[in-house]
Amino acid sequence: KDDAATPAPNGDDDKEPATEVDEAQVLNLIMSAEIPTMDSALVTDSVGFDLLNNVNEGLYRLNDENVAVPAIAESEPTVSEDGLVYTFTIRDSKWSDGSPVTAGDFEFAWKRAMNPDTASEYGPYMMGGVVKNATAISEGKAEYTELGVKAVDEKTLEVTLEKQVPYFLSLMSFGTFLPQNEAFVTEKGADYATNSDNLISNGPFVLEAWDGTGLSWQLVKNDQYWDAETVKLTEINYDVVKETATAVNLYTTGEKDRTALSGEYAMQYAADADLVTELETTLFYFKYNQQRDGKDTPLANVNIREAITKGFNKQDLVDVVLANGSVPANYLVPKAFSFNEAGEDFRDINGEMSEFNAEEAKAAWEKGLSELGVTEVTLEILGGDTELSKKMDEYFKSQLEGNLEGLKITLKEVPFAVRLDLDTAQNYDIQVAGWGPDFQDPYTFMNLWLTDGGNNKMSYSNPKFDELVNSSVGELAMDPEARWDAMAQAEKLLIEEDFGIGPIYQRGTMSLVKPYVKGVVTHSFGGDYSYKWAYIEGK
Amino acid sequence: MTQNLKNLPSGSFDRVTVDSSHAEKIAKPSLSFWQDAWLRIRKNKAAIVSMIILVLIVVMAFVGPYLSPHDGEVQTITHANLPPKVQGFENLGFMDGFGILGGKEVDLYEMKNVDVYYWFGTDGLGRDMFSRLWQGTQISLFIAFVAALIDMVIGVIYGGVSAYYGGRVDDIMQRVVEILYGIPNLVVVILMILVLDPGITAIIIAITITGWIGMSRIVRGQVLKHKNQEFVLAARTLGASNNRIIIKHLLPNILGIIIINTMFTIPGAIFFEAFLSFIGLGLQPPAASLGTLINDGYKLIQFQPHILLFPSIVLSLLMIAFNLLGDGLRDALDPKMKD
Amino acid sequence: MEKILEVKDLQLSFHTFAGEVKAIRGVDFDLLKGETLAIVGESGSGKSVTTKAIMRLLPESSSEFKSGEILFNGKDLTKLTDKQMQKIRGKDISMIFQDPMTSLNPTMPIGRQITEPLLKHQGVGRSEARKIAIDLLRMVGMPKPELRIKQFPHQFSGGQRQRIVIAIALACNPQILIADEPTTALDVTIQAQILELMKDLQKKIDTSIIFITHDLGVVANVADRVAVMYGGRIVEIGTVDEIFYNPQHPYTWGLLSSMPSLDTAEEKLYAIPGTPPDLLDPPKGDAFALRSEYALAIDLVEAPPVFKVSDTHFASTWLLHPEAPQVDPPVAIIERMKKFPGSRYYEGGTK
Amino acid sequence: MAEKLLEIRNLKQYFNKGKANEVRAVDDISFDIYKGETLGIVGESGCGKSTTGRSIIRLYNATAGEVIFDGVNVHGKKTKSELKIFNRKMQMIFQDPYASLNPRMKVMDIIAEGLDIHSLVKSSKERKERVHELLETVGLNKEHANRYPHEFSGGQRQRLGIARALAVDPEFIIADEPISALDVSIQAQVVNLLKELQVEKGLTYLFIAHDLSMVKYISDRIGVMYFGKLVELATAEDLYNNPLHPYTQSLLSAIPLPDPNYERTRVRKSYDATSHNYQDGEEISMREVTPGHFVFCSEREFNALKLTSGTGV
Amino acid sequence: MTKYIVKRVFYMFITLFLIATATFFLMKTLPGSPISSAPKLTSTQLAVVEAKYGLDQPLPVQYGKYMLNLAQGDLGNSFQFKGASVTDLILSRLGPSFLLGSQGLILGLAIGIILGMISALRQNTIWDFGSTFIAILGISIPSFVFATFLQYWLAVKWGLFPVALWNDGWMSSVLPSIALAMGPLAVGSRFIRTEMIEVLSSDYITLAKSKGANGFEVAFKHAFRNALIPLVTVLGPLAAGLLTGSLVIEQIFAIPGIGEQFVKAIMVSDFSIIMGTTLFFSVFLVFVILVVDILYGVIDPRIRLSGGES
Ligand SMILES: Nc1ncnc2c1ncn2[C@@H]1O[C@H](COP(=O)(O)OP(=O)(O)OP(=O)(O)O)[C@@H](O)[C@H]1O
Ligand SMILES: Nc1ncnc2c1ncn2[C@@H]1O[C@H](COP(=O)(O)OP(=O)(O)OP(=O)(O)O)[C@@H](O)[C@H]1O
Ligand SMILES: [Mg+2]
Ligand SMILES: [Mg+2]
Repeated sequence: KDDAATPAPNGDDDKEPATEVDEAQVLNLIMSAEIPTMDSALVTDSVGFDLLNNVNEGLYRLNDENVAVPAIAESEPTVSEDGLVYTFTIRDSKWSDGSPVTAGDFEFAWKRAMNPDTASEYGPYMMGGVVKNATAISEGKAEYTELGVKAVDEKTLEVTLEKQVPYFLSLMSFGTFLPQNEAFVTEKGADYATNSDNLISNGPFVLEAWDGTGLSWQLVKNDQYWDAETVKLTEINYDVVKETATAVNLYTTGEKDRTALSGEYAMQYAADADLVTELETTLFYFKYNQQRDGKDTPLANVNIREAITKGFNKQDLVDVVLANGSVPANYLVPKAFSFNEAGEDFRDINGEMSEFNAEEAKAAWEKGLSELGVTEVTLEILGGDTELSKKMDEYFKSQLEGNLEGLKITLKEVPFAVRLDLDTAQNYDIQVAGWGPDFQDPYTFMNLWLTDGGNNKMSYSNPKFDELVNSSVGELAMDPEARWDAMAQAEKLLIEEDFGIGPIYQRGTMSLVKPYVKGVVTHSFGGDYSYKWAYIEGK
Repeated sequence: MTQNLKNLPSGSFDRVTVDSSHAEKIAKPSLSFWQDAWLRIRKNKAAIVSMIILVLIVVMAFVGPYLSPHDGEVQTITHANLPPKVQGFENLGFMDGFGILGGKEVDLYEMKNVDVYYWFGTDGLGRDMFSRLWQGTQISLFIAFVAALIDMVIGVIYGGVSAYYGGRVDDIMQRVVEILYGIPNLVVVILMILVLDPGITAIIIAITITGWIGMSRIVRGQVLKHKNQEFVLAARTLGASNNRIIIKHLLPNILGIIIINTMFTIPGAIFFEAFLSFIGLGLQPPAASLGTLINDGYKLIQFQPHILLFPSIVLSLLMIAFNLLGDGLRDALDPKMKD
Repeated sequence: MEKILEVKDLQLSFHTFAGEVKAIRGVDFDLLKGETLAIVGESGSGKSVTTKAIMRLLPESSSEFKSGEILFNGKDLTKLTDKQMQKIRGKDISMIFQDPMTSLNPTMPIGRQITEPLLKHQGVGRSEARKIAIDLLRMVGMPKPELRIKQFPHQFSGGQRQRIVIAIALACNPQILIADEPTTALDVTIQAQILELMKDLQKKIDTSIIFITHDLGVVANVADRVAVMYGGRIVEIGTVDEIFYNPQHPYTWGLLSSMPSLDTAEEKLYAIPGTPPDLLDPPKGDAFALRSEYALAIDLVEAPPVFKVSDTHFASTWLLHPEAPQVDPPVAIIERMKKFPGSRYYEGGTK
Repeated sequence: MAEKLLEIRNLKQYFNKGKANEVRAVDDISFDIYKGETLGIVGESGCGKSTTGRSIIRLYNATAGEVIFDGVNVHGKKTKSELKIFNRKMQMIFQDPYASLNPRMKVMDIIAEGLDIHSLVKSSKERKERVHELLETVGLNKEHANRYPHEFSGGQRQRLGIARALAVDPEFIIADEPISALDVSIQAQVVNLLKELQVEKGLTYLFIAHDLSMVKYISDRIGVMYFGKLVELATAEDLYNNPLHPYTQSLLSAIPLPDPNYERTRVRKSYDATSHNYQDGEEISMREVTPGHFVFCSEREFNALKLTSGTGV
Repeated sequence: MTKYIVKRVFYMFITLFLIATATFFLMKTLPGSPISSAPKLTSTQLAVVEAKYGLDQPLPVQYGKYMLNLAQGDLGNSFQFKGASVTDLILSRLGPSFLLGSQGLILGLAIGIILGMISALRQNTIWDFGSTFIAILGISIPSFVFATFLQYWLAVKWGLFPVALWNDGWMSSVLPSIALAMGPLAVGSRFIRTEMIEVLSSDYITLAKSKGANGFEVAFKHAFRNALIPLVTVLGPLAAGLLTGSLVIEQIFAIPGIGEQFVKAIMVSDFSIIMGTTLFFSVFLVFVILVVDILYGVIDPRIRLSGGES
């Protein structure tokens, strides 16, 4: 049992005078939302994944260069001939309560995530089509115990795949594939992971002072962690702050070490030495719904889609409206996300497409209108109800209406859940949507647009596109180069020819980070940050 | 007590007959209740100033957007986030186009190469705040007036019927009110807005859904008070119908209080709308109201105070003016209003 | 007998938004030790204002003291500071108001309301004050005072409340008790009890009373002397017999004859026509002239001085001027005068 | 005496009937009112005088009993038009000169209200003339028609109230303490006016008051009420000179008169309701002790009274 | 009195029953379901989750269950917090809200009453205008604007108080309480002013003066308590308003309060929390109204005995 004295929840650490001599390795952070759950089978949100990444460790972990490297797995697994069976050897390591981490913990966790009673969302989603029988289980055709994972012995884990999955190892760092201690989980039952007392971890940190729903919690260094030596921070204090102004004020007064900026704040701090701009791998785009209430919408016309795609100034949008380090997106697969064996960015290979061009947009618009035989079109933009979405929507409205004569835009701004509802019902014209990757492969963006894909919901369908995308996980699965090429073609098809979606921007974040915060690693998927290597210096 | 009397002119002690009807004469000019109230109001400086301010704001709400050379809906994205600049103010130290950027005062107009004037600056999408402010005022006023009107109509009818018919009817109607009174109105409003399609109508419905209760209580109290007044009994002994009693006797007598109460519900509604904007349940953009403008602005209080300042001033002026006018009216119309 | 209070040429105005209300336009009278002086007069004639002026209870913001002196034991009350005045109020001069329903603080037990002046002026302790309060309540005829002292005003009937108010007023054995229509709001039977009580108590503590009322019956019952007010002035003052049986002012005549007497059956009552003067713009001359059938030409020009009728009887009407014509008062008054030895119509011996 | 205009039979008016706070404001009273007379009702505050008046004119629906006006029960089921006829024949004058006139209406409209309701005038010119006429009847003039009630003094207002009642040419007027809120000197104006009108128009009055001298002056007969019951009813003279019920005696003895000599000798009698010592089962009702003089008493008391008053006559 | 309370409690339950019913059905008509926020669920998986929350049953059954649970004080389970009990969720957030609310109320009323007294006692002087001005400002500036000001000036610029968060003990509650106090301050001062002026002109005050009471005694011993009475009548809604109104303040100061939670629940359509909080607010409001009614009797002895109907 870790005997590091549990710090009081109201720890006023930054007032301790000891800092002068031996710098306190304490980090104070802001979160934008509460932790809904710490159960790796149930987590769906970024806060949860972020924390899990720091308190737990899976077979693999993204290292400080964002490369998935063996972690609890002692080394690279052995892969069977046909590429379907992966055998991992488990390293000697302990849970924070002192019990060993075993192969059985993985088997238990993964199966638990597939158990319908757990009602996990990510389990079936992540494992479906990857781990053997996962799809069948989620369709109710097989028992969850039949999942293709097996602890051969304490130290050996054998995973059988459904088919060849080129990106399988990169999944192993993802939260859903984390181990869970069976004894502990069973003991806690329904209360498991609902607060920091009902949780044990095998990662760099232990979660403390979390009551399950509160706005503050703490990460404390896990002495039982196998690589505890590397971990320098002793404490990370979190508080949930939803108002940017408040967050910035907390940063200014030195109570917090990092804060995200938005809009006008970013502009104000543009020259600030503390400003850190990071490009995320989340992409935002227009979904053009081609069929609404069983009838074709004007967006079924490719020229109309083209006109809208090219009809607004993305540069101004990111510079003035968003002003948060985002960049205009003229593509589907984000920049700085996926790289081929040679380390080349997919983006650099496939280039930009369908850039803003008022002239072309106008031409396409007129063509589209005449094809439709109308002079005026009214379209609804469905967006989120956050401050920023609203502002963005206003911008779209003004831009599109200005550039495309005869277009009238109405705005509908609804909470996230409602938007998803409307999306599922395909009850919208244009939707401002976004997607963040679940694993480090372009496929995570491509498969969205397969005909009748679960996330398509806009009646986009192109057999050629389907064929290309499917081949990348089918016959070309083991041929990285050809795979890559197929996906590049598919992207071109979607963006440049079909204008199936209209890319808007790739999200960036601007934050103020105290200069004494060092070694924080930002990830492009899964958890946002790793603090394993972080430390304080020069405070 | 001297009995020393000076000489008085002769005839002083002739008896005179005074026309006794002379003594019935009323010397004061005839003033109706409303004229009298007006005279009182006129003495109340705060109320008069408030009235003038209100008239000005209402007028500006309609003509304001046309005074500015810029359209409030047009986004000139290159002109975003400009501070106020007014012709002739260049050297006055305020409203001169200088704003804070990165902690320093700089002429943002110069920096962005803007050679037009935005009197109240621009917002984050480069829209003219002056026009937007008055458009917003217009919408806020509209919401408030309509909501107050609906509150008034429902409240007066409900309270009036309840009190006038009394007995069982009153019992039941008051039980209903008692039950409704236990509902936290803020929550109801939020639920209503969630359920309805967001927008002006939703806001108005939400504000009025419990808003009328206050008015109905007041009206009920007043009707109860008046309906057994002797002048109403007199009308009844003369055979006046219920309609006649309500229209000729009750309504005119409670009108004052209805007006006063409305004077307080209007600012309440304006304020509530602002509050709804804060929790993200306000108007759908690009429509603006004082509430949405303030909500946009308050976060930027440190850097772009103008976005918050002007709508806040207008809102506060409206609130203050309505309240002071309400107070003035209360003093003038009903010095002893208790309930 | 010694004069305990002298009011000399009191003039007082109110400033209202309609203009200046000249409520008191020169009031003179004095009060003797142990006597009851009744002030009668129409509503608005200035009775209450006069007494409130003595107590200095008029709103400072809207009332203006114009001139005059109010000598209490030779001290001019108008010159005292607020502090000094507070020492006199409730101790030397105290007051009872018309409406017993509203004159008691609804949220304070009556015991505390009674002991308040005691604690303030007599310097007695709480328990001592409580004892006195119980005695006072017993004195004003409240049954079970020990229990009732803890109760609140709303638990008492109107008559009982007026008794409590009287107990408060008498707590410090004041030299002057001002009673402003203390029985108007009460029923006749209760009124009779209260009047008897006041007379009893007066004898016991030998206080002087200024008693304001509309009701001439009550005046006849309680008063030693009577002052008749009209339009902000005292138009006639005299002993109760002088006023009732030998009235000189036409207004007093009107007042007396507008009440039917129980034994005569006049066909028509004598009614004073018209309405009281508007003190915002008081008429020139005699304020009553416009309503008087005895008006003289000079009445409309100049206000009459005060004429002495007897040592105790003064009236302010030109009719008393030696040059004025002899007029016959209304029949009912003549009937009254017949009973009064000093009057013109005295028939002698009836008494 | 003349014919009965109004018969009140066992009238009861309870408020909040059946509840804890039930008030028996009028508890089973019966009396007649003759054409052309003035019947006075006296009693202390809260004894039910106003309620009696208001029940008679149907401002309240009587709990029980009948009010027969010209042979028709006022409280029976009535159509609107039948009710309107009553409303014309019966009118009321109220106590509070301030509360009884609608402050938001001009005198013209206040007085003409009855004319409008009963469509008694054809043109606005006629309406105006009629109002002017009524104003003159009550001693005011036509300039007053365009003013608002608050500009009038109490006496004037009370006369406006009378004019309003007169507008519909009633036969019977209930005057509920019409003078008690007025100054002594003004009271006479109103009383004189009422008397004059009675003669001129042959009106019948129910005159409610709580002091006796004015009632005696104006009334032919007087009823004394005590706690919702009528305890004595007699001609005015009779009641004063020979009060029989102990309550009446106490009431009379309590009233101060504007006559110092009388006051010096007046002795007050007090009344104690328990002094009757009524036994269970004793029937207490109005009994005619001398002709026209009714007293609310038991058989036992009746006999005793008869004896004393018999010798007295 | 007991009878009266029993009667009130009975109405209380009707009110709550109706509110529960209304919110339940309102929630069911809301677009968007809390589960659909998990876009990655397959339909079978969805069915499992729906079953877990009982959403697969017909509406009347769901309603019946909900009401039954409610009767046992169980407000259901949160969607957002993966099945956490709403009752617990609300209880865990109650502390800060309650502290802020009561501090705000007490502070606001105390200052408001003082301002109101000053206004009334110094009517039409500069003091009066000053107090009135402050009171009207209190209702004229939206609380979120005021709170932002406070945070920026008192915390960031002058460093007198913590900027935000709930971890500096009592100091953390100062600024939010001040921000919350503005409403009660304004209401309190206006009520007291009007009422004081009215009371000061009443007969019993004149009588008190005629007893020789000085200005202070008149104002505080006699007038004050009477002037408080009408203020008590609005105390209920005022207190409830603070609790609900605190959502703005809680969000700005990042305080783990019930209002903050409510806003979040709205954003993510967590019906259970929305319903539970609504109901909780109602219970609170109804309860406060009842308490205030009883309090009313304490302050006003006239109500105490006769008990009941206002
Ligand atoms: N506070 C005041 N402000 C203005 N005018 C006042 C005030 N108090 C009294 N008055 C006026 O002073 C005059 C005398 O009033 P006062 O109260 O003395 O009459 P009163 O003789 O006591 O009458 P009542 O018999 O009705 O009590 C009246 O015209 C009245 O309107
Ligand atoms: N509408 C009512 N509801 C309940 N009780 C009433 C109502 N009207 C009168 N009462 C009660 O009935 C009783 C008789 O009242 P009423 O007004 O008839 O008395 P009154 O003799 O006219 O008294 P006053 O001399 O004061 O006018 C009183 O106790 C009164 O409180
Ligand atoms: Mg007076
Ligand atoms: Mg009455």
